[in-house]
Amino acid sequence: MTTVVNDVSLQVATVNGSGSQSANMVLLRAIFQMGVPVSGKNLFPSNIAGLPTWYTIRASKDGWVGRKKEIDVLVAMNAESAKEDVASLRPGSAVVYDEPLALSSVRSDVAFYPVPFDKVVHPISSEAKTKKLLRNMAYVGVVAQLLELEMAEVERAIGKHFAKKAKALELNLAAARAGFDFAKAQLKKTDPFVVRRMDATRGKIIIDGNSAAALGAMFGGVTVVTWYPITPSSSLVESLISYMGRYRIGPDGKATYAIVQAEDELAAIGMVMGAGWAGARAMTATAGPGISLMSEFAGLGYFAEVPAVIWDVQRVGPSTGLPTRTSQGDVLSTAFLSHGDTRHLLLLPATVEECFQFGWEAFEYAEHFQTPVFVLSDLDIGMNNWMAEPFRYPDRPIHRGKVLSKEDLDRLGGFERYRDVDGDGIGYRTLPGTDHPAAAYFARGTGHNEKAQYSERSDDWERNLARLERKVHNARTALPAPVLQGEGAEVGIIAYGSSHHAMLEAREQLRSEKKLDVDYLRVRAYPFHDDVEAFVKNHARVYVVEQNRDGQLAGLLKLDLTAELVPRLRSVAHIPGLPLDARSVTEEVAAREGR
Amino acid sequence: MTTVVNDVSLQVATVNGSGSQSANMVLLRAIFQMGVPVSGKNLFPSNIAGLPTWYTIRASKDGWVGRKKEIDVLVAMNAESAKEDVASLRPGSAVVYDEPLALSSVRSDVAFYPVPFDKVVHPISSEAKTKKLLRNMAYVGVVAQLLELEMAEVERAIGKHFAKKAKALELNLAAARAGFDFAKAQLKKTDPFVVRRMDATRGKIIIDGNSAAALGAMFGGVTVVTWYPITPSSSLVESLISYMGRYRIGPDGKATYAIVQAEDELAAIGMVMGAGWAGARAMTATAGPGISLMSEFAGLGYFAEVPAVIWDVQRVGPSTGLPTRTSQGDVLSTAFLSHGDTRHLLLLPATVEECFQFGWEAFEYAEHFQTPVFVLSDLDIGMNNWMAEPFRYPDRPIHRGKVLSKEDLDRLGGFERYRDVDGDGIGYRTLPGTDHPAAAYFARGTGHNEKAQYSERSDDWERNLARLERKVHNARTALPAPVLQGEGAEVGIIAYGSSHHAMLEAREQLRSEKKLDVDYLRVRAYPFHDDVEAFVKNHARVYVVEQNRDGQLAGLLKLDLTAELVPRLRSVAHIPGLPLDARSVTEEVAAREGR
Amino acid sequence: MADAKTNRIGLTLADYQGGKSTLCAGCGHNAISERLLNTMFELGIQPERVAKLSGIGCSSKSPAYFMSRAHSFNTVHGRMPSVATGALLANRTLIALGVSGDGDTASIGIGQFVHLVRRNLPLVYVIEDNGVYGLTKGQFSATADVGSKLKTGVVNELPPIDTCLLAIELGATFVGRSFSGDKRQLSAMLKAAVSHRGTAVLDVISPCVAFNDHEGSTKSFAYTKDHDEPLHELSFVPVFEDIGVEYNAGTTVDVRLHDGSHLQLHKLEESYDPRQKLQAVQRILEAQVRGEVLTGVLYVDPAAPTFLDRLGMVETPLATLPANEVRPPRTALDEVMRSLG
Amino acid sequence: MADAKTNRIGLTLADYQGGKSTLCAGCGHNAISERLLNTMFELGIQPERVAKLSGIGCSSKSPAYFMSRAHSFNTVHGRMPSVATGALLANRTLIALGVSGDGDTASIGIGQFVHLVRRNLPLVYVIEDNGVYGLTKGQFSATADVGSKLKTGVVNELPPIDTCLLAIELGATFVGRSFSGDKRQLSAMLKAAVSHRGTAVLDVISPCVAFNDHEGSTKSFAYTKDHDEPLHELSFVPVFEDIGVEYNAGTTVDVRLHDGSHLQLHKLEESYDPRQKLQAVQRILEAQVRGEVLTGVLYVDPAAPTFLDRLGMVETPLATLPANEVRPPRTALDEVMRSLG
Ligand SMILES: Cc1ncc(C[n+]2csc(CCOP(=O)(O)OP(=O)(O)O)c2C)c(N)n1
Ligand SMILES: Cc1ncc(C[n+]2csc(CCOP(=O)(O)OP(=O)(O)O)c2C)c(N)n1
Ligand code: SF4
Ligand code: SF4
Ligand SMILES: [Mg+2]
Ligand SMILES: [Mg+2]
Repeated sequence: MTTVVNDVSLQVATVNGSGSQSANMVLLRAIFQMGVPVSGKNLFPSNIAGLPTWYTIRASKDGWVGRKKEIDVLVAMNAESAKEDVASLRPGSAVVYDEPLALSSVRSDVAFYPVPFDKVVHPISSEAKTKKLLRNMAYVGVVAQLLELEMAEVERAIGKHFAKKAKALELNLAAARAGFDFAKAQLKKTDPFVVRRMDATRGKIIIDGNSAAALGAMFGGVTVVTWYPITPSSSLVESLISYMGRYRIGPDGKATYAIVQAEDELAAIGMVMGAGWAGARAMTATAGPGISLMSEFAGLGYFAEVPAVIWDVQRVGPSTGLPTRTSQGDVLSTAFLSHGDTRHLLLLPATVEECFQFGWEAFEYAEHFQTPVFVLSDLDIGMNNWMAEPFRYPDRPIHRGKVLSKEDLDRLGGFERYRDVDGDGIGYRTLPGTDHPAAAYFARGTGHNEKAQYSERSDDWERNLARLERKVHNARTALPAPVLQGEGAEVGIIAYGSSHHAMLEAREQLRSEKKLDVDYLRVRAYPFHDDVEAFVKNHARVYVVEQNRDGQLAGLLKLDLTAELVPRLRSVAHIPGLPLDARSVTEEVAAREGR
Repeated sequence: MTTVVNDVSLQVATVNGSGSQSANMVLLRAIFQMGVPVSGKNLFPSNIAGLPTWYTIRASKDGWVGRKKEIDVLVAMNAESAKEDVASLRPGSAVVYDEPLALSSVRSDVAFYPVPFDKVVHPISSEAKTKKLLRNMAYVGVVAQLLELEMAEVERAIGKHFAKKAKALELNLAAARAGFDFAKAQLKKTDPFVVRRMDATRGKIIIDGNSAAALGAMFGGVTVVTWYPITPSSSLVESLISYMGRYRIGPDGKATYAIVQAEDELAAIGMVMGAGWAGARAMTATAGPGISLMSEFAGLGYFAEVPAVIWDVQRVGPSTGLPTRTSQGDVLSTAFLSHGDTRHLLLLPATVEECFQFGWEAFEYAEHFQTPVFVLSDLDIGMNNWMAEPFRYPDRPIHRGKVLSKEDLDRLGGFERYRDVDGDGIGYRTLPGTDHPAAAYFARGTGHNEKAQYSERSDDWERNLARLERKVHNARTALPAPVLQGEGAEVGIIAYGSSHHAMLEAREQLRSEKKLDVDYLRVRAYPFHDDVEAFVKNHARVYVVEQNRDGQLAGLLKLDLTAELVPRLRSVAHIPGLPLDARSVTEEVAAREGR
Repeated sequence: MADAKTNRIGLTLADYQGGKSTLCAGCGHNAISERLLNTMFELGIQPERVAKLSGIGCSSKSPAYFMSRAHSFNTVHGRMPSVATGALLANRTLIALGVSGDGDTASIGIGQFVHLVRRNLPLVYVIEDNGVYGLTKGQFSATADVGSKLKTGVVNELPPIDTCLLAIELGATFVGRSFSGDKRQLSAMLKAAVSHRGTAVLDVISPCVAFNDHEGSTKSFAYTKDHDEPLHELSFVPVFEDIGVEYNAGTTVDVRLHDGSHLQLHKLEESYDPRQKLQAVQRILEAQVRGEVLTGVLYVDPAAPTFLDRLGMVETPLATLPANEVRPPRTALDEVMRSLG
Repeated sequence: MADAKTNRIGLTLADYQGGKSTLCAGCGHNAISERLLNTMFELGIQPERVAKLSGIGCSSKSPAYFMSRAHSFNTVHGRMPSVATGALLANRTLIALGVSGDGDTASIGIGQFVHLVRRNLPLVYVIEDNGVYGLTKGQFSATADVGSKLKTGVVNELPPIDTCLLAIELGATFVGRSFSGDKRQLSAMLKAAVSHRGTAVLDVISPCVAFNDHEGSTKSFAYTKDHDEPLHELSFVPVFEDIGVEYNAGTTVDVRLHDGSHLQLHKLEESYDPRQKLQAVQRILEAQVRGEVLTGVLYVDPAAPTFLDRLGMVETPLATLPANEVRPPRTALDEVMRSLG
């Protein structure tokens, strides 16, 4: 048996509400601190307590952080799912399990490590509730011993996690050690998976995309945040609340922002509309059902030209769907959200770094183009734990777009709100409260002329709609350009958002296993940059990889590419609700390429 | 000057709330009764009284009923718009005007007929309010005399209109005669336009699309109707209320239906969802903003598979837009209404006959496919007056789709709601109240398995979504097939809905004036019938004519056609808010074809 | 099951069971499901005649955990009232049971709630009220009391929406408040509500053990028990047991419900008569000022016409009318066509 | 214009004019626009400080017909409250004026209305109440009275939503009802409302001459005049004229408003004190029973904290904070990054 170093996927199967989250974070951090690239994904049910939950930690010397379908080491703590979990393993995997589950008879081609967790933690506490929690840290110790994690790093990770709770710290340290000691004394390692110190995480951070987005918004100078709780977007606003409380309260104790929990999503987006109109950098965060409810206001924002930032942390639809599963299912409907000829700007972050970056840039685009900007993240990026480079402080000063001040108006004498003065389709606006008799204009969702006056004239209507089209079309060169990897291959792949991580790995698999070189373009915004068209032009066949049923980004490409290029597109779209894995992409592309 | 017979476009320019609607209907009917094909279009502002309004009557021996851009005879009653109205006429047109407006000096190349309307009606009534109303019928008399309408038919039309109001009848007859007499005595005809008896309207009816849709729904066995008033859909439900009150009350005075004015569109569609689930044939009618508000429930309907019929009488968007103008602007967003991978069935009526037909058929499709069906009419079809063949009584008995009764369940022992028993993607359902212990199932917007049980399993999710896709895709062969005119031309045109009327005329113009033969396919439903693909395959270039900015149906075609065919499509899309006219289509297509 | 106790229509309690609850152990909502199930069993209501309707939330999930033999529709967040309305339009013979949460009703759903009660739609509307959004992990809802504190320390500052007060004023005809921990009261109230014809709104305090059952919460088990101020003791005499019940008119108010059963309120507060709207409103406002959790049947009007009565519909469910009753004959179309010719 | 009368900030009435009304001649809404314009002129409020917000409807169009020098946002149907909330979050120094209709507020908009008043957001919310949807041609709205009849003969059967009652109970701090035809009362009420800090809800009966001003209507000019039951006569003493006004405490209630001005209510009903919430509620319920159109200032609480007060924001409008106050320094990001490393 050859040892497999730093290439392991560890899954903890438990029930939600059992407090295993701390234990999993400690494992993740310990590996990270050992310099080994790592990522953590939580697969949890849409309820509060008592149902099966799986947390998967992947350590990869190659730096792959996407989901890997195969589990190498299973920690089976949940009676309900244990049999099925064990059955789905490949031969050669390992199973740490709670001894009473008596799993070892299920199959003979995997390594079983029974651990009597209750007994292991018994000496540490006599309190039933505490004991239940400590079982979690005990499996950390067991896993640490089996995977050869450095116990010092485990202890440091525990120290970090319970920094402010001395008693808990002590108990948890003891539990981890007890697990470690038990494993050392009682278990004989028969699986090949180990983790060894590397130097690939130095200077990096671990964070989830929602927190990153929150930080981005804060450094983007957000001033008004509205929300209505909905999974998986709630934690975006909740971390914003906590960061803002820390960094956006003045010395006088006064906040430079307002965060309001609205009564529903119609109100949340309505408040953003009011705030954006009145000059705030305003945002909201939601998920599918909320996006649907925002339709009418989204059209108002487009048409009355109100800056707004809306985060859609995508979950699985249609309808309420699977609230705790991930997808890229809102792309097409959000691009055209609302009736009539409405069209929106979309940003498509793929990494926590981009959640941060688009977090502040979204406001720049929204205010520059005076229109709602939708940032389409997803549950995988938003709620899972990712390694990242420390975020880069915004490299541009805040730009509020074309806003006329009292002084500007003194100089100009007046202005026309919807007039295309600069030929870029973007008019000048004023903010309510501007102290000048010519400052006011009448914002409305009804037809209007350049002076913002009500008009039912065909010519006014057509001119205005053509300008709006131009304005949004122009945005394509300003929004984040796509990122190209590779050159000269016959086959191209387009992907975006969280599919990126599987794509990187799939590209390598295609190259090394299937001898297929593919160039890869990661799209980061809609409307599409001209480079997207160029990429398709340069490749005979272009696979569009995404996480939905209908091939939604492929659809947007069909709508916008030069028609002659459309036959080159091939949609690779699936929606299992689990984060995309490289293997699926590799096999499908290879098969369709005849490899 | 050669006389122009039965080819005239007459426009009455007045202010809304002035009561001219009766007069215009009388003119329309008189021409209709003379056997001359005619249509009437009302261009009215989004307010209640006092703003400019134009009613246009087109008489056409060739049977063209679309909008004609050029006005031949103007009746100028409104000081506010008169100058501009006169200025926009072609040389050789005629203007009947209220003498005090003193228009004759405006230009010299049109015929002016000043009429002192106040004086003309003065002898008939001394009451100011009545006099104001009678001025309208006076212009009917003047126009009748000038266009050589048969006064007997005018009087018959007045008789029909005021059948139940003896006093009004008498006054209006007098006013029309006074107008006629004045014109005969005082005006010298110098324009060429006349109307002469034909025999092209025998057996036909005149009706607006909303009334036709209401009739269709009634004969479709609708039982629950919910609505929230919104232009231009309100009159659909209002005429349904009146028809149902007449034909759907039993001998015991009890209604076989419920019509409920909801508090908003979320409630209107919610009630339809509840009613459809519980087994009613349920519908609602709305327009753009209402459709946007229905997004979330539309996704529920798709996913929980609830039959529903939603009429969208399209007006001009985005946002509140132009509530009293017409468009085909909701096609794309409605096809994908709601987040996630939602996809809907659309019906696209072009004529009042089809409003009737799709009015009842929509329920057949909704119940057969167990899904919401959107019928996309528009203001032009819905609110304007059209000549039509009498509607054909439904040629199929009512079919409620796959509904299991108590007896079925006795026989089967049980059922699984979302199981694809027949391979067509459509499961069997039961209605609440079915008296069998195995009848109940749990309808939900959350993930479920074939038994309708909650499930977060990837396999359940994917299987279910694939079945839904198949189900909707299968519908393409059942929905109304497209209608083909012509064969063998190199150039094809695709149009739908109200664009049809201009298309018919444009096709003739292209043929006779531009020597360009085009084949014409009228699409009537989405997803597209296979004939649509065949049509594109058979034509080198296919123009897609529609009334919106973004070429929305062309977009849907791009998404769904075999990619190789996409380059053949050319979008001809405009959104002036006025009904489409043939000339615009003819000139654009000819120009792009180099003619 | 052979010797299991059967009810008056011969069904056992098992016939009223639902799926296994996935709610937290100890959640108030589970206790309410239990009461609902028992109510239906004890009243001997055919499960197939019941329609369960809900929105989204832990509370709204609960219809899956009782009476699997009844149809159920778990709809979207805050819009159950409209779906319930539609269902009853389609089938007026259904016994409709709406289950909702405080977030589902008072936050996102307050608009539809207001219009539902205004219509006096005949259904039992149970608000499983815990003052927080359980399913999204414990944010305040619009029924949270001023001063109530989350575990995180956040204090609610906005005044609560009193759904009972609102319901009474806007047209509901049976309004009560109870507590998931008070089996007896809740049982009697549910039975009466099911026997009532009209909108019956029951605001049932139902503590969320995961997020709102700690010290500082005003919707915890402990707080509710401490502040519970019952207006009266309730007893319910179903129509099938009504063999001339005697009671003392001085100490008991007897309300004859639509189906002939009796709700008896044994007065604790002397003068309280739940048939007096003004008094009810006043008493609730007083309770608000005093910080009481006033429980009992706050208001009842057994005779008011319901929305369905007003529509003049046939008795048969619209859903199952035969084709010849919903498609007018050919002659009708001919007649219309003639009038348009 | 040289000799036109100027107000205390030197502006003439013309500076408060709007565009030409496109509403029907005689529409109550036009009269209200006129009152609003005069109020702002007479109070000497800088038009640029005002933000007008509305939904959709004839009423919601009216902000276009007064004060063109104030910014205005004509939003979507029934959702003005949320937009107003956002605008005030962005700029707490704005004087916000919401104009809505009865359909816009009580039908589609009741949810946002409820949550707005619950927050006590500082704005003047005028409901131009005609009992119908004017702009869609006269269907009943949710404030239509039972028994009110449309021209078509249709009779309303559902109980009206009393927006004043709702507002009082849910947290509004200035609530009045008036009549577009009562210049004096409306004027005083508007001035007081503008001087109040908190949600001021004014339900102004505003007959629709096109669709609801006939016999049988309960929102016609004639009906309203006949049934008008003023609680008191109002007078308003602006802060800039307050030089120690004298009044008889027995016959007058004097309310000192937030900005120091005084609202005086000269009692017609002896004991009525609009600072008593319970009394207000009771009196409104009585009026409902009696079929009175009870007008006057029904409730006022000049001291309650507003939503904006509760948020602990800086005084400067958030909208115009300089970049360095809204983007934390580089060191802050460094600190966060270190904590995540
Ligand atoms: C449109 C929409 N917005 C938000 C959510 C997320 N969500 C699910 S349940 C819930 C709150 C439920 O609170 P409540 O009704 O009080 O029920 P509880 O869980 O407390 O029983 C929310 C906000 C959703 N499902 N749909
Ligand atoms: C979402 C939506 N639904 C419906 C409409 C159509 N609509 C316009 S105004 C209006 C009613 C207005 O009534 P009200 O608020 O009482 O104002 P009024 O015209 O009576 O002053 C309606 C239903 C709309 N514009 N938007
Ligand atoms: S989270 Fe609260 S409301 Fe939800 S199931 Fe648990 S205890 Fe009940
Ligand atoms: S329709 Fe009624 S509400 Fe609208 S402007 Fe005319 S009178 Fe006023
Ligand atoms: Mg709750
Ligand atoms: Mg109104």
